[in-house]
Amino acid sequence: MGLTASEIVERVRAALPDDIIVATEDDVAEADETKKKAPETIDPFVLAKPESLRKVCEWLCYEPDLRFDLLHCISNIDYPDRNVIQVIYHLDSIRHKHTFTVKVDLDRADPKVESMVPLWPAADWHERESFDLMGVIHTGHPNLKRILCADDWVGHPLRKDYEFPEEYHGIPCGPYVTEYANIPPEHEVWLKEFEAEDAAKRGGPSS
Amino acid sequence: MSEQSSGMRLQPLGPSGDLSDEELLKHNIFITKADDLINWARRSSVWPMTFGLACCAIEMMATGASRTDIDRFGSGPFRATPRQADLMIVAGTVTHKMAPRVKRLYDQMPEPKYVIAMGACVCRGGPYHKFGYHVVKGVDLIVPVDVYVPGCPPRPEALLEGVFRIQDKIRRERTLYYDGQRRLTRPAPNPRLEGHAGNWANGFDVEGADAPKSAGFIGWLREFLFEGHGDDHGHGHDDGHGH
Amino acid sequence: MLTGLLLAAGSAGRGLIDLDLTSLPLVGEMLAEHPTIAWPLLMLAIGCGVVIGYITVFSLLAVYAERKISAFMQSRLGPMEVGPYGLLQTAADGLKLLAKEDIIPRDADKLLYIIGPIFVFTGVWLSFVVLPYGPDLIVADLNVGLLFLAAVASIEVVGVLMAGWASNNKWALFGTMRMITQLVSYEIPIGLSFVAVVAISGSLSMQEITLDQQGWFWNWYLFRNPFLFVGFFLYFIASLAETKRAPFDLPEAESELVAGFHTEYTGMRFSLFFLAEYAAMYVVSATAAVLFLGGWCTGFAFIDSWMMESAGFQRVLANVVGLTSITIKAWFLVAVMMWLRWTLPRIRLDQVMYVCLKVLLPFSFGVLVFSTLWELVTDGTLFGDWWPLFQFLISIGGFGLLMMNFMAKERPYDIEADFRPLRHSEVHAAPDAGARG
Amino acid sequence: MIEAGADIRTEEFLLNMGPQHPATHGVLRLVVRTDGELVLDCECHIGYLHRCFEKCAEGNPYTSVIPYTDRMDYLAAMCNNQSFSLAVEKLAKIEVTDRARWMRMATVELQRIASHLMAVGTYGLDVGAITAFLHCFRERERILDLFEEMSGQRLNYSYIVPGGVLYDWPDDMPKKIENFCDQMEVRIREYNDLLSGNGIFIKRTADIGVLPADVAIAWGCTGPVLRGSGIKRDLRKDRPYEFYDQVEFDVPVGRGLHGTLGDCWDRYWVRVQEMSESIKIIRQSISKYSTSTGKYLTTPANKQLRPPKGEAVYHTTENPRGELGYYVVSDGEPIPYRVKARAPSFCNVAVLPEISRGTMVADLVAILGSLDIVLGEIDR
Repeated sequence: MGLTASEIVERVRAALPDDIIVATEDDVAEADETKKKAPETIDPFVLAKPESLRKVCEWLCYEPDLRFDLLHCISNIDYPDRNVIQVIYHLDSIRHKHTFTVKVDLDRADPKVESMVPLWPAADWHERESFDLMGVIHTGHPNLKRILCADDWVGHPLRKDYEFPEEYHGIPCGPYVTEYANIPPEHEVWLKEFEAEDAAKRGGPSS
Repeated sequence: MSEQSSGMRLQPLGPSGDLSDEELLKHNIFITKADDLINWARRSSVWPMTFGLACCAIEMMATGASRTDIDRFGSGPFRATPRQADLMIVAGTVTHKMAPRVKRLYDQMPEPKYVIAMGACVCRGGPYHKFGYHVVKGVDLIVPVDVYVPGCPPRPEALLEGVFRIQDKIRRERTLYYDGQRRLTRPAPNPRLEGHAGNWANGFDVEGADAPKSAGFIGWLREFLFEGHGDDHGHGHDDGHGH
Repeated sequence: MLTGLLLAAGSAGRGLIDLDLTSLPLVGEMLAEHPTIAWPLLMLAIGCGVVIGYITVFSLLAVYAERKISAFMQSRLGPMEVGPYGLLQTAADGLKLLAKEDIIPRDADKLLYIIGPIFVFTGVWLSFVVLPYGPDLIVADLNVGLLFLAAVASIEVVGVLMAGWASNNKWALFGTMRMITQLVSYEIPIGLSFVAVVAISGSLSMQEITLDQQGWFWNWYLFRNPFLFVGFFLYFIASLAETKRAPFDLPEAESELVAGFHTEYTGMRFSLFFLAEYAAMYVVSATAAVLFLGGWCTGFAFIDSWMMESAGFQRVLANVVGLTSITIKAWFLVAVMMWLRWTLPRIRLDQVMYVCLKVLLPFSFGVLVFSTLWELVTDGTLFGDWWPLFQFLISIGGFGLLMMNFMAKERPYDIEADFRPLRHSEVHAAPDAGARG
Repeated sequence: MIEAGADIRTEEFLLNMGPQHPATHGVLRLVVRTDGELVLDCECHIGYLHRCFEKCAEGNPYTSVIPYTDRMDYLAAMCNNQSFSLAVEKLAKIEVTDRARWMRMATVELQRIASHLMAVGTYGLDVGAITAFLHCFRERERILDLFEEMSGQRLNYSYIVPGGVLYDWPDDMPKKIENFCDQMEVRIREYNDLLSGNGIFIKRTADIGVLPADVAIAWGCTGPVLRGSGIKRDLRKDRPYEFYDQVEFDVPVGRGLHGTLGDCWDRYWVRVQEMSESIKIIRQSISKYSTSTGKYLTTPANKQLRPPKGEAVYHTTENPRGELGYYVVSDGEPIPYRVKARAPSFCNVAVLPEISRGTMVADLVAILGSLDIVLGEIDR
């Protein structure tokens, strides 16, 4: 096993003190009150400044004894109460077998962050998904368009204030299609007719 | 519906028609037998289309595999092209992105065609009914469904039963015989779609579907048998086709 | 019934049974007025009818057999419910296809779209004309029979080209491209195999080629010399490609091209392709039987001589025996084709061409040259009358040695020794009985 | 790689493969630019099965998210259950008994075999060997029988829940699993005879779709796809969860036996070997299970879990298709605040355009089959 996450946090704090906002519990106490949230004790992480995310990631990617060569996942969380969209980069190192998390808080009204595609090609689809479902704009992405939803889909579904569509291209959708279709009477007649015929064929009333 | 398709409509061969009772009897004895033969052939070889969308597709494959061998009932050849398929087993969740393709594939199939809605998602949205913004809540909003097979996913036996129900449906069909009632048993139009207008899902054009313009041999035979017996009679509210 | 029809056709053609057709007014008049034209025309009509019936019945049976064989290989049952043991399954399929809607795509080239399948079917259908089924059972014993066979096989290519192009479908176009590449290329090794046989028989007539192989089975061209023995396998492989059977089923590779060149075809038009495919299987198998396996000869000298000498009713019986003989041989080869189809993966287009141009072609040339040389050197009677038997043994022995060498070398890898992670002792007698079922 | 002749003027051809195509394993759509049979470029279009897993997970209690995880990778539902359960257990600090852990391990490895059987079988189907597919399915049905006995379901089990497993095993279950293992070992040899050792199969797969290790890592490939490129990475070894550190098994990697390292055959062969390894793990788990004690479930099945506020957990497990990660964020409510799934196939299929350029259309199908994708988890 490589380094533990706490050790990596220390390394990052030492190397890039100006580029990270909050990393540990102590930092949280000092951090800006608006961005404060309960500390996460299970997975240590660093919270990078949006403008220096690329720098942090590059450092993590190329530092010889860290060498995070595998971008595992890009997650994102919508915090409407804090007016923040958080983008989370889960990094992994195949070489050193350790794992780490980098977070970045973006403004909810204009969530823009630099694309990580030049560092990890794997970021391509993850960032498209992040744009599609959460509306995060990854600047510099070569092909930032919807990936999961249909191309003319409206809205970013994973935002907490997403409104379900009423209708999409003439198909009623959403959870409110609750009136069950009235089965036409002739359909029932047909059904009964058929059951009688079937029963007669099998020699007795159907059980 | 349209003016062109009305020419294919058949006059009911009843007392109101042009034929006398004896002629009618003569016609219909032959026609009924021919219908039975055609129906036997159709229900004995219901070729499904490989239309696996999600989890249910695995159970659809299992239905074709060794244990529940669907080939026993003549439905073995899963055709990849809609042109050669009789039955569309919509197996898996239909999403809004997929919906136009489902509709198109259905349109590409030749008559007579049948649809099995396999699985809860296809029937009604299934587990994604409440929060699935991208999920079509039932494939019957897109294509007319003949048989619904519930389950998540349904067991292969359940799908087999669905195919049997399709066969039962075919057994009751009347291709050549016409008594003023229904001929092909198409599903009724879906009331859930009322009030929703769209560019490709606004109701079903099943009006001309049971008497297609070029119905091959059968179309020719029907034309031959009922040549000159009046025009459209398929608009009646009792045949279960139109709105 | 089928046998009877064939018999009637063949015998009538030979003038064995004196059909009194003059009682039919129209035909009688025609025969009386134009005897030289009308009789052959009538015979042709009967022959065509019989051939169509034969193709249809054969195809229905072959499809049924294919579905059953595949089912058994896959531990399934196959068609069971339509008719006893599913025997009526393919009849139902055919009738259903007949009753389906006939779609011609809007953007298709209508004329070509319609005549494509007809061309394909015609190509195969014409091949039946020159196939001999018995001493007298042949629709037309052309003296260029083999050439005719090779020629009409090419009609199929044209039909497929029409069908695939006219469909205006990209998959169909892909299938057509593959089909044409494959068919045109594989005609060369097939033609060379024909020539190798013709060089020995000295005749292009199918009937004469058959008659040349009378007597014991070591007189068959398969065992005529060791090179023709190889030639048979070359022909068989090439014929697999010619009929687009696995592993050469690229034109209709379902997992790659949705349904290949007949993607857009529905109903009866599709079933014409279907019929043609199975009929082509029979044609190439029967041709292989004629060229290498003695055709309608039984392989037993006394039966063959009786067949040739018999007359009257016995002659009819002899024709039945001949028909049975060639049918068994052809069906055996068809069954092998099905067996291969459900065992082997499909090869790629460049590999198809590789097999044709770099393997089959040089080998076919080799077969042609060396079997001719062998024939010149030995002159057919090196050790007197028993020479054919010696040749038979040489062929079998040579092939056996070759196969042993091949098996020793070409074993892909030793799963047990090298790569299998489990030790041998762990695979002790496992209760395997329950796994079936 | 084959190059088109420069002197022949050809026209490019845009081929739309899917979303309904027999080779795309579901509803993947590939827009392929071809020159004759050569693939010049291809582009993946996904989302035709976007079933809004993450939105559904935000609306359901923790235990009710389990059924949605089933439907993500529907060929390996047990593994998905396990992965999510482990994440929630870590989040809510739930203890699981040894016995339940051994049960989980055995079921998950059975599921891995079932999933690989499907992968191997459909791969045979892709290259045209139909019989192998049905033989694989026959064995898969036997595993499904075992699962049905455990959980009552055939495909989407929802069997592994936070706190253990949902139902206890019947008494004869260990014996049945042992029997299955005995048979499976023989069957693997049968598949090797039928498919792995088949000359045509090797010709179709060896040297095709070569995925170099650095490309695989850069594109985030994991699981058999990464191991097929020769990298010995398996989370069961590298970051052991459950009791994987207490069992003995090997991590098979591609060795380029029939061609270049990282070709389709290597990926296929890794899966075949992993089946054998899984049998080893199952045997050990079963023997440990028989001697272990404890309840099969520590929390009541319908209990509403309330993990502490503000905690987030990213837990990864080794799925049959690669590394499945769940990022679960709690805000102290009984329903998760956010669940993000890192689907292995999602990353694996992204590499397809990279490795399919310059191959033929038939190879494209073979490459896609060797990546073994499940659209349920790609689109979620």
